Amino acid sequence: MTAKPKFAMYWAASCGGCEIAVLNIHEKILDVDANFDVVFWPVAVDAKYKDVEAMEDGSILLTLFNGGIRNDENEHLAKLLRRKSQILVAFGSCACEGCIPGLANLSPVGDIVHTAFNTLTTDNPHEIYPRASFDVPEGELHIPRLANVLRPLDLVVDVDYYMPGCPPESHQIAAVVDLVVKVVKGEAELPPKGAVIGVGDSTVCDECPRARNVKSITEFKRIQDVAPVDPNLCLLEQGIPCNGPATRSGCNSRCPNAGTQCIGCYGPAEGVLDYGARLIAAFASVIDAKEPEEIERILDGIPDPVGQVYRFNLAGSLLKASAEAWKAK
Amino acid sequence: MKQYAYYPGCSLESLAKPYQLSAKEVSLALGLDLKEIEDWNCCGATAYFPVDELLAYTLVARNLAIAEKTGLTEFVAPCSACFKNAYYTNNYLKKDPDLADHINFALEEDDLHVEGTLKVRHLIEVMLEDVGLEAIKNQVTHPLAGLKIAPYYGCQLLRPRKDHEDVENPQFFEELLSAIGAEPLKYETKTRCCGASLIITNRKAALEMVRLLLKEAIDRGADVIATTCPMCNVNLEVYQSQVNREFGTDYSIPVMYFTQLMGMALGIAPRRLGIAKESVPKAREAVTA
Amino acid sequence: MAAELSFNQEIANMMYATHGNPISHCLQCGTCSGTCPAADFMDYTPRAIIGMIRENFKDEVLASNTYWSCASCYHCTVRCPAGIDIADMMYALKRYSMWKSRFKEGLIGPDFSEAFVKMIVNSGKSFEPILATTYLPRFSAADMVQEALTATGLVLKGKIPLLPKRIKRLKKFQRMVKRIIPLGELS
Amino acid sequence: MTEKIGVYVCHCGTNIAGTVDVEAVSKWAGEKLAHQGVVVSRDYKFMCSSLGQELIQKDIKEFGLTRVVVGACSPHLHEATFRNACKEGGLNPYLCEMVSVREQVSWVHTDKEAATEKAKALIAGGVARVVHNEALEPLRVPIHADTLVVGGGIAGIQAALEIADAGFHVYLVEREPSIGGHMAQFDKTFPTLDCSACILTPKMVQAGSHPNITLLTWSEVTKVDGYVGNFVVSINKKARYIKTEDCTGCGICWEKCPWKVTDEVFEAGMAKRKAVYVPFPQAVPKYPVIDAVNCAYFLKGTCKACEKFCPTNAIDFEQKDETITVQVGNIILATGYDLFDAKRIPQYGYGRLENVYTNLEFERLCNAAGPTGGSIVLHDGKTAPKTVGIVHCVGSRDQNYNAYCSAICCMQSLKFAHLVHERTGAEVYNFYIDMRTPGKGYEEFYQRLLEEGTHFVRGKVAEVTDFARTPEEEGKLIIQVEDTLIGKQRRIPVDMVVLSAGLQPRHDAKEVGKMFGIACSSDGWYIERHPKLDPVATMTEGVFIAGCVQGPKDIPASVAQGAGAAARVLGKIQQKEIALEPVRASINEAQCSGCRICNGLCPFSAILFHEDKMVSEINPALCQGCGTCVAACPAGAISGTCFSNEQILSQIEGLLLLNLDVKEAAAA
Amino acid sequence: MNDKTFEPTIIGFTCNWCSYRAADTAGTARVKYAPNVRLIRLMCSGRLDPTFVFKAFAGGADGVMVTGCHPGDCHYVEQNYKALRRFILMKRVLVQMGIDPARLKLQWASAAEGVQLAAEINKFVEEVRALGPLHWNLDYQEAVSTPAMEEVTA
Ligand SMILES: Cc1cc2nc3c(=O)[nH]c(=O)nc-3n(C[C@H](O)[C@H](O)[C@H](O)COP(=O)(O)OP(=O)(O)OC[C@H]3O[C@@H](n4cnc5c(N)ncnc54)[C@H](O)[C@@H]3O)c2cc1C
Ligand SMILES: Cc1cc2nc3c(=O)[nH]c(=O)nc-3n(C[C@H](O)[C@H](O)[C@H](O)COP(=O)(O)OP(=O)(O)OC[C@H]3O[C@@H](n4cnc5c(N)ncnc54)[C@H](O)[C@@H]3O)c2cc1C
Ligand code: SF4
Ligand code: SF4
Ligand code: SF4
Ligand code: SF4
Ligand code: SF4
Ligand code: SF4
Ligand code: SF4
Ligand code: SF4
Repeated sequence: MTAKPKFAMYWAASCGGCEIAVLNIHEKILDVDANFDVVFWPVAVDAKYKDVEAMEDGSILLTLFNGGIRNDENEHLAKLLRRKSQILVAFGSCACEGCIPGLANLSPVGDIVHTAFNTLTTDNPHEIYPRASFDVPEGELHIPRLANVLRPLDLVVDVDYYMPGCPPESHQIAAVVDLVVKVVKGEAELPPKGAVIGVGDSTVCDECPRARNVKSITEFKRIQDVAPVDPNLCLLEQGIPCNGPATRSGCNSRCPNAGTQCIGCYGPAEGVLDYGARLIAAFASVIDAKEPEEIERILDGIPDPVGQVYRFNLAGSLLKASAEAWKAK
Repeated sequence: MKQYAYYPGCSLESLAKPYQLSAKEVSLALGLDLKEIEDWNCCGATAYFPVDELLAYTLVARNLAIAEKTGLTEFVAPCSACFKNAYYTNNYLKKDPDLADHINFALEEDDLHVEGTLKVRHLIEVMLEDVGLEAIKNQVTHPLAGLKIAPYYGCQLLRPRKDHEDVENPQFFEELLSAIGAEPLKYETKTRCCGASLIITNRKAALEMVRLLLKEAIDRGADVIATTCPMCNVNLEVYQSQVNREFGTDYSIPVMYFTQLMGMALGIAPRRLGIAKESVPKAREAVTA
Repeated sequence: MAAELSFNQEIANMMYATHGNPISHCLQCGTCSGTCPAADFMDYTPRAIIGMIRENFKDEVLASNTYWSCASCYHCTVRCPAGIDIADMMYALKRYSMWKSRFKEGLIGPDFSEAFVKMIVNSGKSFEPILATTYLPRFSAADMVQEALTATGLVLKGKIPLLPKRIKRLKKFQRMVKRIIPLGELS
Repeated sequence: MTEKIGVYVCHCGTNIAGTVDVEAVSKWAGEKLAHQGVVVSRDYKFMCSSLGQELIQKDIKEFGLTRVVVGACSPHLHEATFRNACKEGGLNPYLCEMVSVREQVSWVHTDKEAATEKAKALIAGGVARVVHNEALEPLRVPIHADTLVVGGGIAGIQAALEIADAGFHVYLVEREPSIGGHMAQFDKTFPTLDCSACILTPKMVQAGSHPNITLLTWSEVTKVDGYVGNFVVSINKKARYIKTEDCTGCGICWEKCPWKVTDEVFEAGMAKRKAVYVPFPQAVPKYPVIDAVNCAYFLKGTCKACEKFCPTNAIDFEQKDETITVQVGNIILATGYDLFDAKRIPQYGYGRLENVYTNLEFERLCNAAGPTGGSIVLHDGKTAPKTVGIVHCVGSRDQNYNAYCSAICCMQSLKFAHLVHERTGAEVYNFYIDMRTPGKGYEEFYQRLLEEGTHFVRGKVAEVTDFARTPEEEGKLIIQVEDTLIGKQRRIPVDMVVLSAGLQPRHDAKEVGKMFGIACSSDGWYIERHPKLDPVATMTEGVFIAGCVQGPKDIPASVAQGAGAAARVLGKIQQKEIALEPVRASINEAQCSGCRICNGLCPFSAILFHEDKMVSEINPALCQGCGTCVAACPAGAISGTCFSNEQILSQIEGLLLLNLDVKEAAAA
Repeated sequence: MNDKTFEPTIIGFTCNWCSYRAADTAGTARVKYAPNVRLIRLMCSGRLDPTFVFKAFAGGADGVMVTGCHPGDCHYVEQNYKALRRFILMKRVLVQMGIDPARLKLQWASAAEGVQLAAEINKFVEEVRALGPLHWNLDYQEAVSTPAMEEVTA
């Protein structure tokens, strides 16, 4: 029992939902405890960075890394945990492809800071901003330096597996935990490196129970502008831009089941290079119009195309970030 | 009672008072509540467009804006020219945000703003579609049996075409006349122009146009010509004597608004329909005969 | 230097709401002129006018009575196989001729239109007796007598009010008009 | 590197070498692209020569090449050549990739340095791409020798006869009781004024009795499965209620039948026929049909007069519709046209004013076998008209109706003018917009009409009315028009008006086309493969069109197209099988989510959806390989051979010189 | 590249039936045009996957040109309309990403229009030249550098 394999989890630029999702796997969490020695998991156990630094390289069997790389602290930890871990999993949409924090890649970092510290709701009359370093009696404090853009984990370090979702579904986490436990016990083999785990092999429509027909769209509408929404018919056919067709299955089509469109948190399907490009092609293909003016009119129904097709993937897309974001110095 | 933003137009206050009277009486009887909009202005008929297009639309738009403010959703005009102007102004406004911006800039001076959200309709449309032929038929107490009527549609009630409807040989006026018990006649020239304001600006042309309309109605044995527009009514009625003088004819045929005829059939007193004041005295006899 | 606009383009520019109306598509089929109830009273038929506009016969077009003889009945418009709104184009010609003050001598239309607009700017509503003073003097003596008789008859029957009506918010109304055309030019 | 790639850069004499430093390019490729698998890179004077081709073959053997890139002219010129060379050398032909350094580089650029750099980039693109090429086999499809012809008008008859005469079997399917189509309704045909029946009947009879033609009248195709070479077609033979084996066509039944109905099809509503009828005396086949919708027996349960009188007991009220299935290799659609409905133009008075006729009605009026025995008379059945107005372009060249020119109306109107003149001596007015007489002998016909004294008024008729303005107009129909040559509005009183209604697509053309996998243009006519160079083929392999289905045309052109389509079919039959390029898309069933995005995108209906499995599938024989669905599939479930994502994405990298040291590449 | 004028790199996508043949036609007729465009042959403009366009930009292209048959002339009936629709949506995305949409051009060209295609290529090269280098991939590498907070808030 002494040689329980070591487990770590870390939280970079993300919302924290992934951590909660792991805690939310109910009794399976006991398996984690039973089978692993949790050495580092800031949200759950008290361990310091220096403890990790002190570990031998490759001594952690499994690290679930959630969050994108937005600042030098994130980057440092990513590299550190890579060194110390045998299996590094990009866990959750942020680590896999940037997720919502990645949407900040549309704005220059300066704007982001300004917005955070000086908005209508943040009263900052003296324009006080955090400083990179600050002297306190205990010494000099440094706050992490923000990068111009956010990067998914695999643009910074080598990643062994990807597990998308915002957050990943509990049943999928449980399944992966099961698998690793089996592997540890020698009852199963690991999937090939680079694989996406805890997902289905098709897209959300595959699991979606809604009826569907040949598609022909004459209007895109926001869901709140559709009344009534047909509960049994494909949302896309009702003009609601549903990302289900392009989004990796595995969530049991949670959103369409709940009556709302898929927004794409499970990322692209197997082998797809650019998620947004797939949706652009798919949506545009089924528009029922031939005249440019008419096409433009229909597309006006998607007022924020990047937000629509790259909500979870901007940082991991081919273009990665807007020109303004990284050209800003 | 369904309410409508009612725009009578200038002529209904003067030359076409009988139309005003009868329109109100009949609407009331049929359960239509025509709410006259406050402080409306002249829509310009056909005379603004030759001067300034934008001004013409703005003048019409002011009335639409006032109507929009009432919260009612439908704008009803009894005059075909007013109807056409309002219909198209409303349409263009909706389609062309740039035009709407220009107009709204001017309307600011009168604290008004127009969106183009109204449904613009002609009074006869409202009667046919919202009341319906069946309901009208049911209310008829004095069917105009045996009265031969030439249904004169005129121009701007139909044209330019609004959608895909038949603008060459429409039937709705005939159906309405049949519903009140009258006999609508075949009237080939029913959609031909009455000359409109040419009666002033090109008298010869207009009198010839009026003559042809009168001739066909009389040739086909009409007792009365029915109209849907004050301009048509005036040209056909008031200028009969001038036609006679110009062409040596002796035409004398009553010309009545469809609302007057409907009113008669609904048993409303002729006086309340403005019939006593008809220029052609035979009107009343023809109807009551 | 920008090339000078053709007459065709100038007229297209005068058609704001219909975005210029494709008069270049005209087949010269004559449906419009065959339809027109006023064609017999026109110097050139509507079709001929379109042909002349396209070929830049500006002086001849402006000097004709054709467009001022159009009753705006839109019958040609709904029949044109090329989708041309001829009636709207006639309006554009009227506007152009008013703008440039170039129209055939002796026409009543231009004065009538101007008077009408002035009247509305002054009162917000139209009033026949005021209007009549602008056109009656142009009538032949016999026509004038006829018209006067007709008018008196109407007044006696109470159809023509003796005093002009005015809208209530006239001042605001006039300021509104002013935002589009300077009032000085009209009243 | 698993692949061994050979690169060959052609000089094309000086065509390429004059502008591109061919040696340098070849040397560069051998060095800089070695890490991508290039094992040999050569330049040669004329790669397409036999020596050049042998060079490749030798290298395939010597170096064990698994891929070949040829930098030369356009693939449209020599792709087949080099694929073939590879095949001869033992390499699958689809593992060869061509790069156009002549049409796209040397011939269009002048700066030698820039041209050489571009050539390198293109070669790099080709190499990056060829790595992902797959070994493929062309799709070979056998051609069934039978042919289906749909529509027995003149075009369909001609096509059927050509094929049958060549010794192959044809199924000729006609919806009406007899073949003949519109031509059978005419009296005379322009411009030669041959009697229509005289020239058509022999062909109809021939088609009806040809040993190689199975004539299926009163029948319609209901379903088409399969693809070129092997279509499986279901045909519904509507119940005729006549035992055709027993019927002799004696005509007693329709003589005795008491039940009369207006014949809206053949007689264009101008005459009545019986409930049991043949549409016209020369009908092929000769036996009648019972029109159950109008038959007294079917309506009321009594009558059976026909049955009583039939000498051969050929009447069978128990007959049912029957579906037969046939297998054919090719299909010709020749379903013709419908006439424009003149009622849609109310101002022309058709249907409202007596003595306003359509052109088809007028054909019947002229026809010796028609309702008036060929005399041109007014509605009253006796009075000959003194003046006749013929209105061209009714519903044609008009954006409110059909924007196109119907092609035959001018000539047909001239024909009518002549017939009126010849038979009644009446004054004839033709109202036209433009006189279009572009066929052989057509202009001469027009000249003849001019000599006959026909009035030609240039102007599109505004309206036809019976409201008389003047005493001269009383009792007449008045045609109001601008005489545009004079510039005056005219009102011309006539006794009879003939409206030359235009041709328009069959009302059901769209649905019928869909069944056969072909599409209609915005006008509604079937789209040909190429408007000039392939007017009888369609985008669907094995489906051809002929006659007015393709667009308005006259009889000579319909016949020519019928024969042309037949020739195309015969060519296919003779080849016995066809090889289709293996450029095809396919769906990975496991990855397909059944979202149905792709379902409506294929113009050839190659994509089907399995409701049971909720996945889509592509029929490789129908797919033409355009790749649209590949690009559209949001799940990335569709891949395309020859133009796969990997191929194109790698080519992009190659063209941008990405997987090289960029500076080094530029310096080389 | 420093002292010479900027030479943009442009990736072009052509359909097999019309525009690729137009390029052939231009070649056969020896029509000269700028050497900046490198063409990729697709069967149809309907094959155009937005991935290709983004890949090209991300990979260093300064402009992307998509060509296909004229509307109504598509060899595959109407697939070029699908290209048109994708093109319009792609442009909207490019705008949001800060890439001048003028860097993406859609050009219809029939097989006969070699001269026109050459002229359009020249025009496009000049337009992209005027826009300057895009250098998406290179700039991204620099962009991940972590500036100090002071730089950010300055
Ligand atoms: C009034 C008039 C006069 C004309 N005069 C002349 C002239 O003098 N000279 C001249 O050269 N041209 C003339 N034409 C043109 C001529 O009619 C056409 O060129 C010719 O008839 C075209 O032949 P088609 O076989 O293509 O079509 P059609 O004659 O229309 O034949 C099509 C056949 O297909 C059948 N069919 C339709 N749909 C189906 C289906 N789904 N399944 C099975 N069968 C179907 C129809 O019943 C019909 O038998 C005239 C046209 C008109 C309107
Ligand atoms: C200026 C012009 C522009 C045109 N534009 C168009 C257009 O845009 N679209 C369109 O559809 N049509 C157009 N056409 C019509 C088009 O040219 C013809 O329809 C088409 O070329 C006819 O082809 P053909 O094969 O019948 O004849 P041709 O093209 O004349 O070919 C006949 C061939 O036979 C050869 N030949 C002649 N006599 C003999 C002999 N005794 N022995 C051996 N060989 C012989 C000739 O050298 C020639 O190569 C145009 C015509 C002209 C004049
Ligand atoms: S598009 Fe959305 S709603 Fe439609 S089937 Fe797919 S997941 Fe369900
Ligand atoms: S009707 Fe139309 S196409 Fe014909 S002449 Fe008049 S404007 Fe031209
Ligand atoms: S709108 Fe004018 S031009 Fe046209 S038909 Fe009427 S009067 Fe004639
Ligand atoms: S069914 Fe009988 S009666 Fe009729 S044609 Fe045939 S054989 Fe003659
Ligand atoms: S049953 Fe009577 S009505 Fe029917 S076809 Fe026979 S004879 Fe005619
Ligand atoms: S688009 Fe792709 S996932 Fe959707 S049905 Fe077609 S093949 Fe399947
Ligand atoms: S590649 Fe083109 S032809 Fe083939 S199935 Fe897809 S859309 Fe149809
Ligand atoms: S038809 Fe389609 S394939 Fe052709 S060339 Fe055009 S866009 Fe391409």
